[in-house]
Amino acid sequence: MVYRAVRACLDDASLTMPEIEAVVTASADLWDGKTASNIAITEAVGAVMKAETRISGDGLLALMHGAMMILSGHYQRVLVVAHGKCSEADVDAVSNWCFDPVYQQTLGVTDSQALSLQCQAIKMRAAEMTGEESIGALVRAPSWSDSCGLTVRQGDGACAVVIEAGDDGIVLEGFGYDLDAHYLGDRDLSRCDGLARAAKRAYEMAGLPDSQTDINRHYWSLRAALQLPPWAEAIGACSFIEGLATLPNERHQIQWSGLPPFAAGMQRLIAGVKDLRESPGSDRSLIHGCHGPAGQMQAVCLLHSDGGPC
Amino acid sequence: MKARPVAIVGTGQTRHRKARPDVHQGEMVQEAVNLALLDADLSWDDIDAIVLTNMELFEGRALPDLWCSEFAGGLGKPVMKVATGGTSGTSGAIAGLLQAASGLFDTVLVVGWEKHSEGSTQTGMSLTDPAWDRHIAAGAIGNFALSISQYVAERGVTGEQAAMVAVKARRNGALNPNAHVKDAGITVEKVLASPMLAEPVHLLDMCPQSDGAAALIVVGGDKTRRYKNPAWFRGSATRHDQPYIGDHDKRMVMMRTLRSAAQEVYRKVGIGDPFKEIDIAEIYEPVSYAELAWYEALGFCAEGDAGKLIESGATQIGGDLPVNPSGGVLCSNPVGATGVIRVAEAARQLHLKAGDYQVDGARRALVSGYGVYTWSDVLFFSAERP
Amino acid sequence: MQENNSEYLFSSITMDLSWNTDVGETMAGFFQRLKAERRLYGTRCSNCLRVYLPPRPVCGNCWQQMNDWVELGEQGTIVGKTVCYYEILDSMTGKPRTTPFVLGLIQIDGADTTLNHFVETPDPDHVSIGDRVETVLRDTLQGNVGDIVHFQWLGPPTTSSQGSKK
Amino acid sequence: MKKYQQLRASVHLPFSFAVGATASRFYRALRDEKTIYGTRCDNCQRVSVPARSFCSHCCKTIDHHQTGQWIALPEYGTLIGWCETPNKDGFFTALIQLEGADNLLLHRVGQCDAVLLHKGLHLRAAWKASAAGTITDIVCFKPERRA
Repeated sequence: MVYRAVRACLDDASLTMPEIEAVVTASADLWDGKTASNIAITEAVGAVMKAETRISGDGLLALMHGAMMILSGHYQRVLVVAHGKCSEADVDAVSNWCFDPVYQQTLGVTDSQALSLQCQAIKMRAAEMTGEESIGALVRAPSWSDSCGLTVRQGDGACAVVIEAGDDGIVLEGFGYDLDAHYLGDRDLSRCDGLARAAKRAYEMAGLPDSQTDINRHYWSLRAALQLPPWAEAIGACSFIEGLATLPNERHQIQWSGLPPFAAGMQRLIAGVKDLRESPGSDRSLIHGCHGPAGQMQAVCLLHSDGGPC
Repeated sequence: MKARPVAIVGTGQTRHRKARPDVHQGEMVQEAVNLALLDADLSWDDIDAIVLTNMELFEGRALPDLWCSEFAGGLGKPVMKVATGGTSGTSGAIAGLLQAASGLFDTVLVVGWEKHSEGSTQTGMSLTDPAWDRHIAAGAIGNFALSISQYVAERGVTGEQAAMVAVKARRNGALNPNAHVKDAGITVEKVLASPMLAEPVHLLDMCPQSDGAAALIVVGGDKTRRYKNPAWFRGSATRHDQPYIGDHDKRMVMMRTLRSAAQEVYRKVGIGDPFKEIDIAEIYEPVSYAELAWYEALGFCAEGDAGKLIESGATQIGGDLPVNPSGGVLCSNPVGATGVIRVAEAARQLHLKAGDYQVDGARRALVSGYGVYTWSDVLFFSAERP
Repeated sequence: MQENNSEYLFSSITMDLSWNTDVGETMAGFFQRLKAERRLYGTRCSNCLRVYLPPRPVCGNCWQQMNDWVELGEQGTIVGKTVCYYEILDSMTGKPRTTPFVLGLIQIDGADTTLNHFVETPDPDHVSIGDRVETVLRDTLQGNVGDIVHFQWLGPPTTSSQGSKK
Repeated sequence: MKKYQQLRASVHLPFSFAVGATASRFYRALRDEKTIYGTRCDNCQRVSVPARSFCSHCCKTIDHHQTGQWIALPEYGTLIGWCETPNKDGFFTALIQLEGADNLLLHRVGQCDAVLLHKGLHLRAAWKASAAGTITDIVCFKPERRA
């Protein structure tokens, strides 16, 4: 699976494996059921006798690390690969092992419970701000159910991207990542401060004002559609109330049909790159990735295309 | 693009021990971070980004950074976790150094930890390929011994020569307050008389399993100015290899990853004769025999001369090229932190802060990291600004 | 409230997790051939001609997909060995293995890579590098790696037992 | 659909995690005194429950020996959030506001009808008869009538 993704990526970039200097992979041991889950894919990603490092977390973090390797001047061209196979593991049971063993894990908390608490907090915030009791009356998308918002399925998949130094074509002009509090009771789950900080860093790096006027499309990796209004608020795209009423739309895209854990952000990035390639003029997209219970870790990338060939 | 110079200016380590019941994983991380901040005379606010490193299954955690980052001051900061098996610590250090060199961050904290006492490492290790390896899993020691048998057959090193490595390590460890295993009175006879684990490896030839954490502070740009003896990062190289033990022809003899990574680093920093031009080395030797094999792969001696090199005493403190003056992995081994400790000990030598095991005139230091799958990292630091 | 430093508490949690791992087409092909023919097969890289056992889809040295299957011999040569005295649980039975036991790196005739596996012998101390071994399969094959029980020690090589080493 | 060969791989690994001195003290109080303690950060004055050794907002250590920073909290509070589907054991994972704490306690609610659950519901801790020094010494929080 991973080999096929890498092969397709190199073919797309018209490169051969010896032209790749270093590899960054993203995966998580417990989700793969292996100690050091990058061992199993060393051959598939072409890392034999090559520099490889693994970021445990969403693929966007690996991409950012790859970008920093290039910015450091020590490497010129880096292959970034992320994979996740949800079908092999009981991902919800595994997620319980994310919670600290001191206070939270023994209560049996899982990812889906954290998501459920988060969606409820968002609904309560909406109800308080508008006086409307039923979320159905507030939101735009008719498919959002009253219980938890539509949740995005998790699936299997691998993604690969090659990045290199340069100013032409599609440029990664800014990125940021951030970690929010771990204990669920320490966070206001109806907001996303971590995402706000991550986005601020990305805007600063790209030299953009905090306003959203220049960004044409947003590629979200969400677990539930209800996360979109507060998260869009966090990146400064709209107010929470506006988000409830207008999202998702053409500028804010959700991938409904299945996101592999840890490859989700990269999958969104590739979707963003494909759209930028087809767009005629100057164009800018925001890519979002996250991992951890209720989106504890947040990542934002800004892509810019001057409309030239890639 | 020219690399921005970066240096390690602070290090912190816990006292590595068999078990630390008084702290949870996060609190142990914090201990090391606090010491590193103190060493670099910085506060928590000065940290721009954090790299964490450890092994998830040894620890019994999924994505342990989600929990432990907060204790490293990571709330509201950019945090990443690097995990590459045995090389996790050195790979994490490389990641932190490159992130600082990218210019995006001025001050990067790298912290690695492991609490072996809480779980079962040998079983965790055997969670390899379920289709093949797991059924024949005999733990790390058996696999090491297999490779060692090839190395011994090829090079003719003796049990006494290997025991000398263990003696050197434990005597050095006795000088290091952080070391887990220390034994100033150890002898070659005692090593050879310790229980046989897997021929020819005796108990005292092996590294321990420890609880411990280690932290580094990397700075770049103007931030480096206020430090008197920064450990400047000169270059690094990483090599991974095929996953099955049998994929490598005589893997410990050849050790193609370490050989190739070292050559790349020597080329980058312009080293012709490593034995003469390096002042101190902190290398990752999980078992005494490995140190001998690594001498050859790192070019410290000609092939087949490793036994003579340890006999000569040149790699002891006070010798021409002291190797692992801190006591090395044979004295302390909290896996996720072990590579970070190697880097920290090399940096301390250049900071001239190594106390009783300070190597006189230490200006150029080599670090190596090693993973059971024969992965290798090599890093080079110097007292001279690049 | 009294402080008692000596009393540290622990949170005891057992990890009970399962995964359904897809073995992939190459490994599945190996097990199917083993079950059907009672023979080991390796995959060969069309670029460097290296024969891999265990077989796998990609040659890491050449980063090339491998589609050629190569029939391997029933015997092999010990290229590395150790006698283990430490206790370890046998993952097949869940019980500790009797010590001492012999581990070997075994190069099966026709393969370029080696396997680490148990060597069955009446006298562990007499096993040396260069000795010959024979593959012992379980009576009723199930199509997984447990089908290879161990390797039986045959002794130093003789001209007749040298097999079809290329 | 083509059938692919799968292997069932399981782990059964026992772990014993040190909770550390601060949480040990918290759990001993839970076990021996049936009291829930929070800790106050000297710097931001925020009271966090369960007790912490470190204020991650201020990056300041909270010394577990300093009794002044330990705040006994009431065993009752109000329901803020809960999972709509119950756990295997019939409880609902919940976030609870204890009076005097600046954060929410993650625990579970139960021993009641699910339809009763609403924001602001008064809750009280239901203690286990034989306490062992773990978070589940409080079985759950259950609704109570309060003046």
